Amino acid sequence: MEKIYERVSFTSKTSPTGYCPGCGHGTAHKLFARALEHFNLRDKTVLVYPVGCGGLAMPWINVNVIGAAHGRAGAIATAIKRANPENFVISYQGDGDLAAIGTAETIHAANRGESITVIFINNANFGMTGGQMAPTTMLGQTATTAQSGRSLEEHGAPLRMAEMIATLDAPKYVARFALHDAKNILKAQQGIMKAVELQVKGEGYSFVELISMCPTNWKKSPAECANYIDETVLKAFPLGVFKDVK
Amino acid sequence: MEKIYERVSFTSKTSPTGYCPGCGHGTAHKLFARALEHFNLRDKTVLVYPVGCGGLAMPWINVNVIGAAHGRAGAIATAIKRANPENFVISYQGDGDLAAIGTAETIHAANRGESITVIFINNANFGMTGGQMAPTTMLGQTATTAQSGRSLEEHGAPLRMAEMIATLDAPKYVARFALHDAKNILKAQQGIMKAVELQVKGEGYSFVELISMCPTNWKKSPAECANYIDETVLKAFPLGVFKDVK
Amino acid sequence: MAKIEIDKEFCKSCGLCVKECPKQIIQIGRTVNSKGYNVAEQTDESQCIGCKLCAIVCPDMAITVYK
Amino acid sequence: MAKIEIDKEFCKSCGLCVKECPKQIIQIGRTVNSKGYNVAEQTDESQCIGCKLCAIVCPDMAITVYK
Amino acid sequence: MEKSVLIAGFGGQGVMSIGKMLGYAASDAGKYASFYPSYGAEQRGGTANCTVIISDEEIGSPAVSKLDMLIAMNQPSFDKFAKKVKKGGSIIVNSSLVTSKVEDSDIAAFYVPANDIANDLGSPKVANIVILGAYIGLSGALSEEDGKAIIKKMLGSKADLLDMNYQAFDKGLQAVK
Amino acid sequence: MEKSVLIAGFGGQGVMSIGKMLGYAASDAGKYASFYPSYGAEQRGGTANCTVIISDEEIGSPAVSKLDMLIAMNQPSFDKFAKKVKKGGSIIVNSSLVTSKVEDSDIAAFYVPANDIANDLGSPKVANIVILGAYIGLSGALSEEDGKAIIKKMLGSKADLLDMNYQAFDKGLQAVK
Amino acid sequence: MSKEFIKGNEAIAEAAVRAGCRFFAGYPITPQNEVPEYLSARLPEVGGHFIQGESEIASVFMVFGVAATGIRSMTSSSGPGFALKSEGISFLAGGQIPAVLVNVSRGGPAIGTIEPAQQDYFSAVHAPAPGGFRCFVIAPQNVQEAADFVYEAFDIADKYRTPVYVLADGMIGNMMEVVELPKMRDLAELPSNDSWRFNKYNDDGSARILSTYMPMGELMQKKNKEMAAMYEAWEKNEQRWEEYMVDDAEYIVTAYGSSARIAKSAVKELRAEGVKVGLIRAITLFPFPKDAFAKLDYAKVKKMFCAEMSIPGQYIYDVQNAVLGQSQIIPIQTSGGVILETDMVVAAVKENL
Amino acid sequence: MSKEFIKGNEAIAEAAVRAGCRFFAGYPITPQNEVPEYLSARLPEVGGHFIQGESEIASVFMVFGVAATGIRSMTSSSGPGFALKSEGISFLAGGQIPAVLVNVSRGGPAIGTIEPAQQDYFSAVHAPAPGGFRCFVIAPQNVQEAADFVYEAFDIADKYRTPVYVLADGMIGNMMEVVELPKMRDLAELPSNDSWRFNKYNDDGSARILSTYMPMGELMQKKNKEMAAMYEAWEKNEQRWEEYMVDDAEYIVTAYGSSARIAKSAVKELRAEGVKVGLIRAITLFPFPKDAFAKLDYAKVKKMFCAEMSIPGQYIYDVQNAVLGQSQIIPIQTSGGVILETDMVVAAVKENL
Ligand SMILES: Cc1ncc(C[n+]2csc(CCOP(=O)(O)OP(=O)(O)O)c2C)c(N)n1
Ligand SMILES: Cc1ncc(C[n+]2csc(CCOP(=O)(O)OP(=O)(O)O)c2C)c(N)n1
Ligand code: SF4
Ligand code: SF4
Ligand code: SF4
Ligand code: SF4
Ligand code: SF4
Ligand code: SF4
Ligand SMILES: [Mg+2]
Ligand SMILES: [Mg+2]
Repeated sequence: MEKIYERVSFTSKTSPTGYCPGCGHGTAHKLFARALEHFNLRDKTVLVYPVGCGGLAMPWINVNVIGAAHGRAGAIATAIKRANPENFVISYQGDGDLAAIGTAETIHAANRGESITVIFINNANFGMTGGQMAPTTMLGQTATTAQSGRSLEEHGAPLRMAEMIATLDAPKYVARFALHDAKNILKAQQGIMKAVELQVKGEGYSFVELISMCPTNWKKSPAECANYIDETVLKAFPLGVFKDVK
Repeated sequence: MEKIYERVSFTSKTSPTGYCPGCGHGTAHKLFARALEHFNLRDKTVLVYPVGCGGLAMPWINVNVIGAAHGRAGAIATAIKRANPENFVISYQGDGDLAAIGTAETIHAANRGESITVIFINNANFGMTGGQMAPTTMLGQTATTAQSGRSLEEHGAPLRMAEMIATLDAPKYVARFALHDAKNILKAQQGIMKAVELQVKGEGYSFVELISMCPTNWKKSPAECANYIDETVLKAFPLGVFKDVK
Repeated sequence: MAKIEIDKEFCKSCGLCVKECPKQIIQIGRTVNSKGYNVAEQTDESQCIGCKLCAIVCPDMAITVYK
Repeated sequence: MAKIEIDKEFCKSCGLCVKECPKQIIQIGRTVNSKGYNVAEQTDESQCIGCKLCAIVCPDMAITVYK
Repeated sequence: MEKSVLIAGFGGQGVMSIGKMLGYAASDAGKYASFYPSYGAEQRGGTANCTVIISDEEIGSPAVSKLDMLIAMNQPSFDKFAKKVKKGGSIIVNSSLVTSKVEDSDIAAFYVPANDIANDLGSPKVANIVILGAYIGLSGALSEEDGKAIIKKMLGSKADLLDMNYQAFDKGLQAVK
Repeated sequence: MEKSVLIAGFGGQGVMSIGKMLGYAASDAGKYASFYPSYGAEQRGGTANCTVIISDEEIGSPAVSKLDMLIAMNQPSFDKFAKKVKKGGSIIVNSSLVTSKVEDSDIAAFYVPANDIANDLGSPKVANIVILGAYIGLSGALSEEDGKAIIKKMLGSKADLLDMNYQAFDKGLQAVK
Repeated sequence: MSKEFIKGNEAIAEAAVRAGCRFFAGYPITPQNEVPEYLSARLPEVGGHFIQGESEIASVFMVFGVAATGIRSMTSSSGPGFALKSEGISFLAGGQIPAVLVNVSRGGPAIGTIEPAQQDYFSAVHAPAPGGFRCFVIAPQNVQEAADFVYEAFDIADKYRTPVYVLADGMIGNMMEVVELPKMRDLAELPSNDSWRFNKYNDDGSARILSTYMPMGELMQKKNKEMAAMYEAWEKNEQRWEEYMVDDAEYIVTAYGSSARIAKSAVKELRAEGVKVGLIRAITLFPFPKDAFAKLDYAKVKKMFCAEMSIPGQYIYDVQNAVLGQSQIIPIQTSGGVILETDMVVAAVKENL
Repeated sequence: MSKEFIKGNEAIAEAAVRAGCRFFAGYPITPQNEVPEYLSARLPEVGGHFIQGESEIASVFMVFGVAATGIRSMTSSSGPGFALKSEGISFLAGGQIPAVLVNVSRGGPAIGTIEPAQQDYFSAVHAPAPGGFRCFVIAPQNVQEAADFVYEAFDIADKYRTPVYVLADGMIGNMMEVVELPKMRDLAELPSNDSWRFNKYNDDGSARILSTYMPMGELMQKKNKEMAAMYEAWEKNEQRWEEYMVDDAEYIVTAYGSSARIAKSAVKELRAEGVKVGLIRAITLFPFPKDAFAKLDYAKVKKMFCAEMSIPGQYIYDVQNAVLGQSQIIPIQTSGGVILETDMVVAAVKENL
């Protein structure tokens, strides 16, 4: 018998990620690490990781990383890539980070068409700080700062970053995938491959949003989370490729 | 003979605005002041004015005003209206303010659907600080920080805020007008009337972008500016109503 | 029968009214106001049709129109 | 002929592989790893078709698949 | 009288709720009390601990260098904190999960198989109530009545569970007698 | 020797360029020089002024309380700054636009109709060069040659305008002789 | 008044409500999350408003806007969040707007650690932002004081029309203690703000301008002088400190906030052993209680000790400036989430007897 | 070397390029606009990069990212912009990343005035952000020094792996003076950064982690101690000041930056009248040149004067802490864009003879 699925060669051999059981961050990490492996980019890679749960992977992934301040990964990635075009630059960000405090940095990196790959983990809440409402929280979903659930009147609708970024001229690839089951994970892997290849070829900015689960703060088992995504989250955040400039 | 056009009743009787000759800010002020007069709102009005040339009007307009920090008018207007729903709240902002440093505040006030009226003066540069490039500067247009002209590769394309905001669910009215000739000014006046009425009726968020001229920093006469808008600016920023929820 | 009045202290000599007037009866004159601007003036009141375009375009509300 | 190997120290007992396996041959077992998690285990290797779905869904790359 | 106890275990073991119950009970009994929690950065899978001080006077530091008592709910907690107990202090060891023994002869050791007792009672969740009982039996900072009163208060509407919890509490008390 | 001059006028009168030319000239002549501009918040329509100091030694404050000289290009500037000139100092008044007279007998006054002279020369733009000439004629901080050299340098490729500018400069010089 | 066993962050939040706070905007950051969480549910119950801003910047400017309309308002955060609030704090000071800022501080610089520390001292006390203004700064040492000082902060803010900065730390925020919460204020009894809130038109119909922009140097300097005069008034009238066993003390320990309660335990322990040691606890940090140090009899004081959870030391600098070289001052410092321990203080004093 | 008559902001920008700066990000704000404007054209000429960030925050984090890759980088701004840069400065310090920050300061608080002032002293020197770290702070008094100090700042930054803060003001930024610009550095001669830049993989193939997050208190405290030790080394080795006619002086004026050149004029004037007065000018503000004050013979000094363009005073506080009560210190202050004048200093001294 032959190994047909094994761990990414350069991630930790001794311990799993620091995430909670079933957390989508682990899945997302696996996917972009796989893409780096595929394109043989590991030794050129610079990963800009966020404040937020996504930062827990930093010793696990074994690529050169720089820890951004909350929300500022877009600016940091921009500048590193400009000044060091030989580096492969990924910015990895949560929804609190990318869609709340970092909105300006996100939009302007996209609008300038920086040659970076943005991986956006949308888990519909501020995971690390304990489940506060994010701009991406579902209507009706409860959060520690929206204890009777997000309401359209008070909080507005979940913010669709991918759609907004797709209105800009410069971005080359803007898409949304989900990470709650194998079928979707496979599609997400394809999307990430595409986004990575784009930077490899020097063609510009790509943005991959990944609908992800946070079992701990959603207060659901991973399996229940997967159902919640199917039944509720994907209604607010339709999957798809919003921009794909050849 | 009867007076068929006269000054707005509550603006300065003794001196004109502090703006340069031909500056679009004066025109924009006139239009929203007229709308306040029309709906008899002057005594309820709270004007959140920006850092930027737009701040020069503050003693001239004779409504209650609060000076925002650069970019923060969206947050300030949001909160004042929430806590003082009886006030009529306008946020008046330039393009450096609203579309650069204040991007996050702009988008989130819109996404929450705050019941405020946003007047956005897009004059394609940072006027007050001396003509630096703004996110809205034209491709090829020179600026003190883009001395050989804005380029698509280096700076990205002019940022279309109205279009981006129109992708959100909550905003009720999103439109772009221009201020460079009487015909367009009349249309802009209608749009502003509509936006003001919306808040009067308590129906939610409106966003009116006004393509404006900055003769001083564009280094053109007002008449040349008007031509530049017709020939160049309106190609990058098409006029129109992008959202109008009944 | 129509006419306009230009408030000299409000005019900044921007010339937008000159450009806009369909009858071409406004010009930048020789009178200088206290801020150093040459003030706009109507050349031929009799031709004025009271269309208000000059007033509408004036950024400083320097113009009042009568009809 | 196929089989999977689950790295006990990497498994966090999330149960996603259990949900995903088309043959329903994975369960959360009684073995507890050093972090206190009950580790997932394959119940019937003979039925495994090597579809990799379990490995694909595992957030922690605890599963290796052979075929 | 000022008594400090550090309670430590895995995230899901109810360590924080024991600590808070002690605090509420002390407060209801008219005493000073402080509860000082410490969490890791990871939301799950880490360990959790809290320090509770009950006193008749205003409390100084809520995080003391030397403990009167340790409650070690799992092995890593025992390993990490046993050395922080002062001479003459005591350790309540959840012997269902902790295999080590207290070796320092100046420290009193009480082995309470809390999970086993709870399982025997038919409710694995009350292991922490067993421990609450053991603490009250030992520390002298609170009375049996204080303990029962707070259990009742915490359960609130779920009065049907009261009996089971009282039983767990009593088993804990007895285990250290 | 340290000589201070404040040059003030409307935004479009070339006030800043006179100031800078003095600085460049002094620098070329191997002296210390400082040019300190002051603008209003409004981009246009306000007034502008700058202070230039030329010295043989390192310069202390670039914005002095008492001026050796004032160049008043318009009436508001005269009104605002005349009182800042020290006893024994002087004022160059652009008498084309300033109607007031210097009343303090301890201050020397030089009335130079700079705009009229420039208009006569056929180029309203050289009014500031007339003033430059007047300054050099009076202050003693720079020589005639320094002045002409800097005019030449500034004009650069536009050498066809050199003559006109020299004429303006000379008229300025003469006007204060 | 009944007592409650309550978490510091929640006590802070409830005390604010009782003080008449009706607006809060904030952004999540550990270790202060229960402040916004609690208020998100509580404020609507009393007719107030809670907004989770899109950032700390948005949040502090929301407070700026609402506080300027005369409604008692608060924001809270921790170290990195206060970096982002700094421009907004400058606007509150420059606009002379009363508001309450609560820093439940953690270790730094940068992200640092979420565990408690006292490393934001200089930032709070000397420079919450560029521009040379100050906040009134007050530092609770336990949950009771956290509630009391937040409650009082709203009155101080109104009295001086200034931002009041409550410098707590993650220890106070996250621990629970037995607390007597202050009484609910009747909004009708609060001081009137009609004379200054900017969204009221003047009686003659003219408008109000709230601007921090002063194009003319003279105007700006006038305002700076007024602010400086206010700070002098604070120094004269508002210095606050606690003395414990200072009268006959040959050794003085000084500390503020959480460190002070720990230092007090140490003083008790040392006194029990017969060491003549006393404690000066700074309660207001700005105005700094320099009178407490000025009135010491330095002929009697053999040595001083300054305990704080900051390395490099910060509080010690202001103590030095108050002691003016009249006594040696020995630092006792931890930082970055390492909690000061009673033993450390005891040991330091004993080593220096 | 030839001399040029050049504007302060441009001299700063050109000096940075000559020092090997190859990255700049900034956002417009008066009175420093010529720095980014100049560099937007100049940096591409030498193979460097200029980015106008979408805000000061984005700009400072752009510098954070690029400086962390070992490229000499700079940002500049003025008061309100430095408020927004504060979190980023904290990241530079926490990440031990060399970078140069230039504050062409103006009057505050809040928007304040665009005219020159020295009101950002505490912010620069004591607390550029929360978290208890410091920057190396150096203050030029004229355009020549602005160029020289910016040039040198890059070396200091590299030597200590720290942000270096050049505290200028709008007077220096906007005036033109005759300057000899420093020579163009050869990038190949700059110190190697291969040992620390985070985007280089280690020789054994392992990755580098640049993180300011220290979940464990002990780690954070260790780092804080290392930083504190560095600051002590600065205090020992890097204090810099200028003395002018101090030797026989009975009266001492002290000042820094623009105020110092004005004060020096005053000292000259007073000396001409026979007053025995001298000047101590602080050049480094952190480390503060306290040795300059420690070595004074206070038996001889009758009175001291502290001149600054800040009300309330800030620099004076550090002077007090250096003088430790050994002399009276009389403040001479303007603020908010009102320029200190030679006459004011002269008059103040004369009143106090
Ligand atoms: C300036 C600043 N503000 C706030 C925080 C606190 N903080 C840490 S993580 C986080 C949010 C994390 O949410 P998200 O980005 O969605 O990531 P997740 O944990 O959900 O993956 C916040 C607000 C911080 N570290 N810095
Ligand atoms: C935090 C901060 N950053 C920068 C500035 C400087 N500043 C003043 S106005 C302005 C830009 C104005 O541009 P815009 O918003 O387009 O308004 P305009 O003058 O063009 O109408 C800037 C950057 C400031 N005052 N505060
Ligand atoms: S809290 Fe949520 S996002 Fe964070 S590690 Fe746990 S499951 Fe993942
Ligand atoms: S600089 Fe431009 S925007 Fe500003 S007042 Fe002048 S014309 Fe208007
Ligand atoms: S009203 Fe019409 S016709 Fe009359 S002057 Fe104005 S633009 Fe011309
Ligand atoms: S449009 Fe108004 S300001 Fe412009 S020239 Fe005409 S009257 Fe004067
Ligand atoms: S490879 Fe497929 S069949 Fe085999 S265990 Fe995994 S999911 Fe089940
Ligand atoms: S998916 Fe992975 S972590 Fe989850 S239970 Fe299965 S093997 Fe364990
Ligand atoms: Mg999230
Ligand atoms: Mg603009």
